Amino acid sequence: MDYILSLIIFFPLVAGILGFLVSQNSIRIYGISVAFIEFMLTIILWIGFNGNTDGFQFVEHVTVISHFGMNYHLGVDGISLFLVILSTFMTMIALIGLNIKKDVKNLIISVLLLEMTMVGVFLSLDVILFYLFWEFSLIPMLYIIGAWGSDKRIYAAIKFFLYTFAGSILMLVGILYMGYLYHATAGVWSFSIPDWQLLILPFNTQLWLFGAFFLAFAIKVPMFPFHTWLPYAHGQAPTIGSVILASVLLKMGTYGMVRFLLPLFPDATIYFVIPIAIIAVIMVIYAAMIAYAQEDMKQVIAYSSISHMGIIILGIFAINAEGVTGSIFFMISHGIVSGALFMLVGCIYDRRHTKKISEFGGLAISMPTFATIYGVMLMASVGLPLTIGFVGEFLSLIGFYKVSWILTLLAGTGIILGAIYMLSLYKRSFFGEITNEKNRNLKDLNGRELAALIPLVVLVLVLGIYPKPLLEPIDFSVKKMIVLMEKKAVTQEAKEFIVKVNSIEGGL
Amino acid sequence: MEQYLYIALFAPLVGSLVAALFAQSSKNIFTGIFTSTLIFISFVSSIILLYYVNANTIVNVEMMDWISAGNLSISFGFVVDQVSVIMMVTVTLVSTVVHVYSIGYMEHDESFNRFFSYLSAFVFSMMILVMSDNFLGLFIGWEGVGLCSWLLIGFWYKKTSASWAANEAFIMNRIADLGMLMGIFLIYWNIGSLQYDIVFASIVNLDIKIVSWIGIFLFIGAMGKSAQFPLHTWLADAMEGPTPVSALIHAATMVTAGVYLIVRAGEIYTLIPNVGMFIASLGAFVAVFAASMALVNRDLKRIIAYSTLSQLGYMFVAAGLGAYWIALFHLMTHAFFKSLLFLGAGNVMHAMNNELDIKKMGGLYKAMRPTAILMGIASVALAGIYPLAGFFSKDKILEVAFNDGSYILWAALFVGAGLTAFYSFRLIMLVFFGDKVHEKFGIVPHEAKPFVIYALTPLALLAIVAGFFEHSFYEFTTQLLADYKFTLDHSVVINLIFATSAIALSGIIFAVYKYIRGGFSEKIENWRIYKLLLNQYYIPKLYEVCIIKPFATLSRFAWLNIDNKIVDASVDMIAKTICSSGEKAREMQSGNLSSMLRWMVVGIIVLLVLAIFYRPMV
Amino acid sequence: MFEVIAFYIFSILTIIMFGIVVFSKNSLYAMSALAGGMIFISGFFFLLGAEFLGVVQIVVYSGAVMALYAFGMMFFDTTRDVKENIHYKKILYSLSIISAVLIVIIMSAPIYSANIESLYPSAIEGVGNTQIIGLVLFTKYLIPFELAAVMLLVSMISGILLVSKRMDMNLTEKDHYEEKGEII
Amino acid sequence: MLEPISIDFAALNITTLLPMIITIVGALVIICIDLMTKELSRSFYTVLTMLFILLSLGTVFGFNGYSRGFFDVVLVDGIALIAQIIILVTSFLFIPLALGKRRFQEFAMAEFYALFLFMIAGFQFMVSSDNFILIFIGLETASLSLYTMIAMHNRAKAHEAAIKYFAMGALAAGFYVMSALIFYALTGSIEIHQIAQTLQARSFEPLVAILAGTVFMIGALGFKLSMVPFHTWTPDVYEGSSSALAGYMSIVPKIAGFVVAIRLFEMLIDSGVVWLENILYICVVLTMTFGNIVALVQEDVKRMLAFSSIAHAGFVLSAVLIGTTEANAGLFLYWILFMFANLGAFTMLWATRHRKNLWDNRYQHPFTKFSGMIKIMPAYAVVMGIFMFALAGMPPFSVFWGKLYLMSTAVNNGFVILAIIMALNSAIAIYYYMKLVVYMFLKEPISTDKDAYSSNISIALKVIIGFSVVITTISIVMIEPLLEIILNYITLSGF
Amino acid sequence: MITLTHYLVLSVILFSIGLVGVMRRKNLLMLFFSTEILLNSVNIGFVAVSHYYGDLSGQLFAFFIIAVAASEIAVGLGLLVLWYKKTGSINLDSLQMMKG
Repeated sequence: MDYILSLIIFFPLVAGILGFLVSQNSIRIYGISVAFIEFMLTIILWIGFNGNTDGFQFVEHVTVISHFGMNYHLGVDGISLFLVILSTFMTMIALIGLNIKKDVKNLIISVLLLEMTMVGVFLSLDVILFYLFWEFSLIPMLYIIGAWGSDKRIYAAIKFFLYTFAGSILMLVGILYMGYLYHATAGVWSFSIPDWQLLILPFNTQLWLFGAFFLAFAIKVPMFPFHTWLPYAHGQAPTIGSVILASVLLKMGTYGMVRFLLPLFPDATIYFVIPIAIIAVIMVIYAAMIAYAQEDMKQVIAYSSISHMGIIILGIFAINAEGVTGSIFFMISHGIVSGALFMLVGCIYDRRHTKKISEFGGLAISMPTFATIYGVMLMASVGLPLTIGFVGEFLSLIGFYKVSWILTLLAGTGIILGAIYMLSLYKRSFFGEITNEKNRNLKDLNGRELAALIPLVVLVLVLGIYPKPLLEPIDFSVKKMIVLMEKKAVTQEAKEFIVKVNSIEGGL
Repeated sequence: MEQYLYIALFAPLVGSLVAALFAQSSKNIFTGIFTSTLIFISFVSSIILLYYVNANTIVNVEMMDWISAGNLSISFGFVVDQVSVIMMVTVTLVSTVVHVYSIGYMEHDESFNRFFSYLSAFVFSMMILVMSDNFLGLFIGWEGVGLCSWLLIGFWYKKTSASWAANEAFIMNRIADLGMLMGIFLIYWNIGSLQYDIVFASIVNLDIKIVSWIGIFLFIGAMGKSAQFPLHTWLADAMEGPTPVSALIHAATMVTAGVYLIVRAGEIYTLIPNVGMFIASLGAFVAVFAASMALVNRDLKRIIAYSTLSQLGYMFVAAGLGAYWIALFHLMTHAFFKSLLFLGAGNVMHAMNNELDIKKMGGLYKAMRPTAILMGIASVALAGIYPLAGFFSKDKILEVAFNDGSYILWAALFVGAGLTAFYSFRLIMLVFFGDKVHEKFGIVPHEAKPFVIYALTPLALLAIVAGFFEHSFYEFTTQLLADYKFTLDHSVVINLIFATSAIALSGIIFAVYKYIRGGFSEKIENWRIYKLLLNQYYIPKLYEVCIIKPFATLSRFAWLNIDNKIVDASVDMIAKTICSSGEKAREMQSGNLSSMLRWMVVGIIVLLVLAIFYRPMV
Repeated sequence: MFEVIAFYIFSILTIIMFGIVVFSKNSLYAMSALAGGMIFISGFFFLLGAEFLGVVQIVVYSGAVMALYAFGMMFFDTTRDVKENIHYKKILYSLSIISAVLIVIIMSAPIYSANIESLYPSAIEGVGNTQIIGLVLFTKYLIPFELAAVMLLVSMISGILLVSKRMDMNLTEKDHYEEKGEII
Repeated sequence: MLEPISIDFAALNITTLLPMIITIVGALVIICIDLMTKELSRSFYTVLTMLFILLSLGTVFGFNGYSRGFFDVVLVDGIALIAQIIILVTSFLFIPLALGKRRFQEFAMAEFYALFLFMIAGFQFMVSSDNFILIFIGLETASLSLYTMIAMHNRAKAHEAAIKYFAMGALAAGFYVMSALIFYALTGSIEIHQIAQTLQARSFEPLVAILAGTVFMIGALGFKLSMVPFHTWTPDVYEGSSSALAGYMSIVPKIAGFVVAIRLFEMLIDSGVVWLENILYICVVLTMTFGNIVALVQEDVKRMLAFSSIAHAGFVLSAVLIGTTEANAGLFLYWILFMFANLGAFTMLWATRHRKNLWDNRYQHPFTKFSGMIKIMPAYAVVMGIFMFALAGMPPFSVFWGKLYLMSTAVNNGFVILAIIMALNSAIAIYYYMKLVVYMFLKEPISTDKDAYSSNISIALKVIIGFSVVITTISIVMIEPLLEIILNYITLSGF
Repeated sequence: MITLTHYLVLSVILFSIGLVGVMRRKNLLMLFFSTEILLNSVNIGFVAVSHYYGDLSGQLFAFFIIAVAASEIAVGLGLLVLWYKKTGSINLDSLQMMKG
């Protein structure tokens, strides 16, 4: 168990490279098997994980560049554990649901590489290593979108790549500056997150560093007004690309916020809570409205992702255990739900080669199972209690309520607007008579698609009813982090803020 | 005892899931019977629990943890106390009837199995709603019934209007749910728990301002579910669903959830009489407002729906004024006679081949005598004529209003009572008596199957006798709920009763008198007031013009103009600027050696100029 | 006094000569003027007591370089004047004037410093300039000297190679040779 | 009378000359062999050249530290050693490109190899001296060889490139000597360390003259380093010369230029010439940005790489500006890592060299040529993709680490804004590198003729490509030892 | 009295003339003449400085510059011959194949 994290990171890489040897007709099953083994490895990790231990577990530490303080440093805690599992799980599901014949070998190898980078991002404790995986994740995604997407795929792929790259490159400067500050304070070079967490920075420095890191994460999330790459990427990407993009890649941004912004720059974070929350609220409402106006099924879900990410950000910037835990849980639930929705759209796209809502109507007649699963996911997406979507949304909002009730109220309109666009989408494509004869004889979901979707449906319900196994470890780590933040905060206001938002009583 | 609780709670779920297994297969009578049986089992368990609770043992169980994060810890906890058990009994009783009725009603529908699955799921959600021991559990049920209502209104999803109505209902409810969530947040951050008992125990310590806000937010939640103005439009549209659904959800149970919430949170509302007064005023307003729309409507089900709306207004008056047990009592009696009315209407619809325009009916009494009698009973009960159930409960509400000194409210309710009587009998008269207009359309009415009629008899019975349990009901519920003190003289009460009965009777008589002679002339249809009422005060239109359309326009604008032309274009513009500056800079690369050499000299000269004139500050 | 007069005369002459080189349309004039200018420059060298350099200047420039240029001109058939379309004359002349002014301004700064200690004294009693240069050249600057020899070798090789017949046959552009993979 | 001079032979420290002597001797040997027999194959000359380079490299490794030789004209200090190592290693790796499958005229001539070795010697002298004369002669030796070698490619474009390079080089030589003159007039010395002392002694007066000298030196070195606006030759010369030579030119002349720049400019900056610091700052930013934005709009891969090499040079020049030991280490580290990526990229272009411009009248390697390469030659596409991402500074490939180190140096020394500008420039840069990747991976192929793409590939090229791929990919493990060595050398020489 | 400054000014004037030539000349051969002027002008400066400081380095530098100038001519002419044989022109404007 000592090296399980390395194993988890590098297994897909090795399997991907070896995948070149596997012949085209067997590669799909190969990919699924690898993803399954990888998923099992993360499950083993979960089993071995001790939910009540401080700090990081399964830590590995090897010095790589000593002059520079760069280490191969891995570890996992409650915050990252489930994101790792989500990554491997969704990769597996996406591969099961894969329905592309063209150059499928390259595709599967890219997906496996992508899996490595995703897992790597969540498991890295060394910031340089984190950055390495963070940037590298762009390359396979570029290829996936650009090579297997629809008409404007190249534009979309380049936009995705450049936008996120441009954002993160500034983070690199921030990372380096942070490393410099650590060196100046501690006298040794270190880029390790646990080390950095102990570093107390003056307020002004925090502000600048916060900005550098925040921009990268904001673009990745993507926050308004940096979101415009996402609709293109989703709209053009193949199903598997959208699934992974929505379910995991976007979470890298919010994960970064939890992992870096909060514990490293507590004062700056608190200083920026309200402005960021305002942006998040704009994002929630604005994206929901745009989602309503869309004509393409996939774009609706893409914009709904933006809207939901707004609530996740709100939860994170609540700086209390409820909000942060909720937002992490919401990351997972959104990963599952939006992944499933994209897959569902993929199913219909495979049949009709269009995603235009106006082309559909009455699908519930010809494809009842499809409609049912879609309905379940839709309800999870609008946050119906007892589905996975509710828990995170509820906790995020309840957390932020303590910070500002009015913003929470405004963000809460997201649940109304969410219902509006989702239901109208559902109505327009599934209800009514069959208006387009092409939809008359569509086949309902086949075995492969069901195999991919049923586990998601089960998870949506099971985790909606019993989220405790996830919430508990997350909550434990989050609480530790908030204690740390309070200890580290240099300004009195920040300290008071943290105490205030974490205590019951008072406040409208 | 816990097992009864679990049986009562989960029997409908089991039924629903089993029916769901057959959802895509063709009609199977088994699902109907099976689910009905399970609901009946649930009903029996509820009765047993009622017995236990009557013996003063409140059942409270914690099933398992649900959400815990930070200080928040919520579990699936259920409580069976005086209030919830009443609700349970009412819900399961009506549900049982509706289930059995539906076996007949839906027999020709291809999605028979699916229907029962949804219907039982609804019962399950409703049970969670009433049995939960914390606000979030209530919220689960709250949203659950919303979902089932969405499914059931839109049950005939091929009809665009049905799915539109379903969405409208869901979205309107969501608006209210947000208010409720805000209330829940507020409770949590002030008390630290959402458990009823803890909340009610510590609510008194809170600042009255905060309590008021909690009350307001929770009431916003209730407004949506109970379709109070201005969130009322969905209820009439919800009549697109199958009639048993209207009977169960949109008359007897779900719409009363709002009243239940106010009653349940009575301990909060007693602290804030101002908010209570507001609730009562709104209720009184809706009572008249909805009744007035019912006066002219020609749609059989919509009339009943407006009537429901109006009756909900009555309940809110009671609840708002602190007479919780009365509100609950009216809720219960209303459930009986209103679902009876709806189910009767369902029979009529079937007989009329799903025709809903009452002007096209008439003279059905002969063909469908049992139904006519049942609906007659229900209408009399609704009108509040002694000795039927409606009399007791509705009269009490008027009494409360008078007692409270809110004479305006009383007057409104008084008028409402008259209107209620009138439209009820307008409906009866137009449907069952008068000319057989339907013959013009070639419709041959037929009575429903006997077992359907038999299924309705328990409701009819209860609609007649329920009122006599008033005292025991009072005794029972006030063990938990705050008592309401009447300060009126006995004589005043008697006078009030007479006045109310008089207006109800005169309403009935007027309707009978008028419609037996062929009704009003066509001219009134040109009256402005008639049009206003027929168009529901133009409120749906107003929503359409002021909210739905602008929202759609704004959304498109945001997408096409803001998102594409500003946000996205500005990003692209950065890229384009860089590229075009690249093209510009490229001109420097003319490839001509002379100009290349000149560039070098230019470089030197610029640097020399800088060398002479530029002295940086050190 | 002689020095002053000589300096100014040489200066003016050199400037005129080089001016002709730069501005003359006829390349023959330009070349002759260049040769003249070179010789006047050697005059400065003599004036400054660097006799060796003066001689080298005359030998190398007027002898070698000019001969090369003359051959070149014959080869290029420069009786046909190259049409010189000079673009952006304004820019050109303003650049020229600015550069001249700037450099002159800078150079009129008090660059000379009396405190400079000479490392390799140029005047030793009774020793000629050539001898001293020889001394320094073959001790201190032996390596640059040898490298200069290499450089000259390089330029010789280059010169020979570039004008040799081998460069006339363009192997790279002729498919024929490539396909056969043969090298001539 | 002139005293007879007695010279202690040991004091000459003749070993300092050994590496250069070997290369020069090698060149002479090749010429002699060529005189004797004409029948020899290019492979013989190539390998022989490689051997001489190896020998020279071996002697370079013999030094460790600061030594002067030959009346202090030759200075073998740490940076000279690293620079020599880089020059020799790069030469060693680039000369086998002569062994492509297709035959090119220049490689058939023994003179090419001789000139190649002479050029190496020239650069070696240039980096291992602080005497303006020796630097100048070294520079000219190398440049003249280079001009000839470019022209030997013997196509119209090659000739054009050589003439352009030559003419501009002559102007740059003028700038160089002018600068030397000014410094000489100011200090009476042409050795950098003495210039430094004398300038200190006269407390940098008159500053304007010193600055003028610096300006001309910026012009001269800027030409070598292709600093804006002295860069205009770069794309044309790269395009005109063979890919092999173009790749070589993007590495070696520049490292030699950097060494001189370090010697002179850092001396001045350290002495508190803030002017130069600011001017260099501007130049660095300008060069980076210009290179990047123009590379953005290129249609030809080689020209794109040329502009990108301008940008890279600008990036690295920031190390001279920062001027700390760390920064200099960063400079060399970056250049070594850049060398491998660049070697790979240009070798790939070289491998696709076709006798005619098949895809475009104007360009040999237009982007469209690489369309859909992943479908025709997947391995080729992946490898080229790796090189592109490496050059773009994508982790975990080689140049990223150099970039990281340099940016971190900038941050550590208070040049945060510079670091941000560098970061933004990387963001621009990624676009044009990615453009090639986009063409290779995302577009449909325009021709499925494999041979058209592998016309020049041979074992030698494959080995070189494989080698650079491995180094580029696993560079993360090389950083530690490399830095160790570089820092060791640099601290020895006191920069 | 002629001072060092006189010589230096003369030197830079000649240098400027050289620059003008470099920028102006379209005949490649004449362009090479101009580069000779550049080097020669600097030579005057070197010798003058050498004279006034009594230091030999300047003279040696001038000596090497002459050597460099000579070898540059050889290579330059070689290139020019090559070009001329190819295109029949020594006009600088004929070098326009590559740009952009």
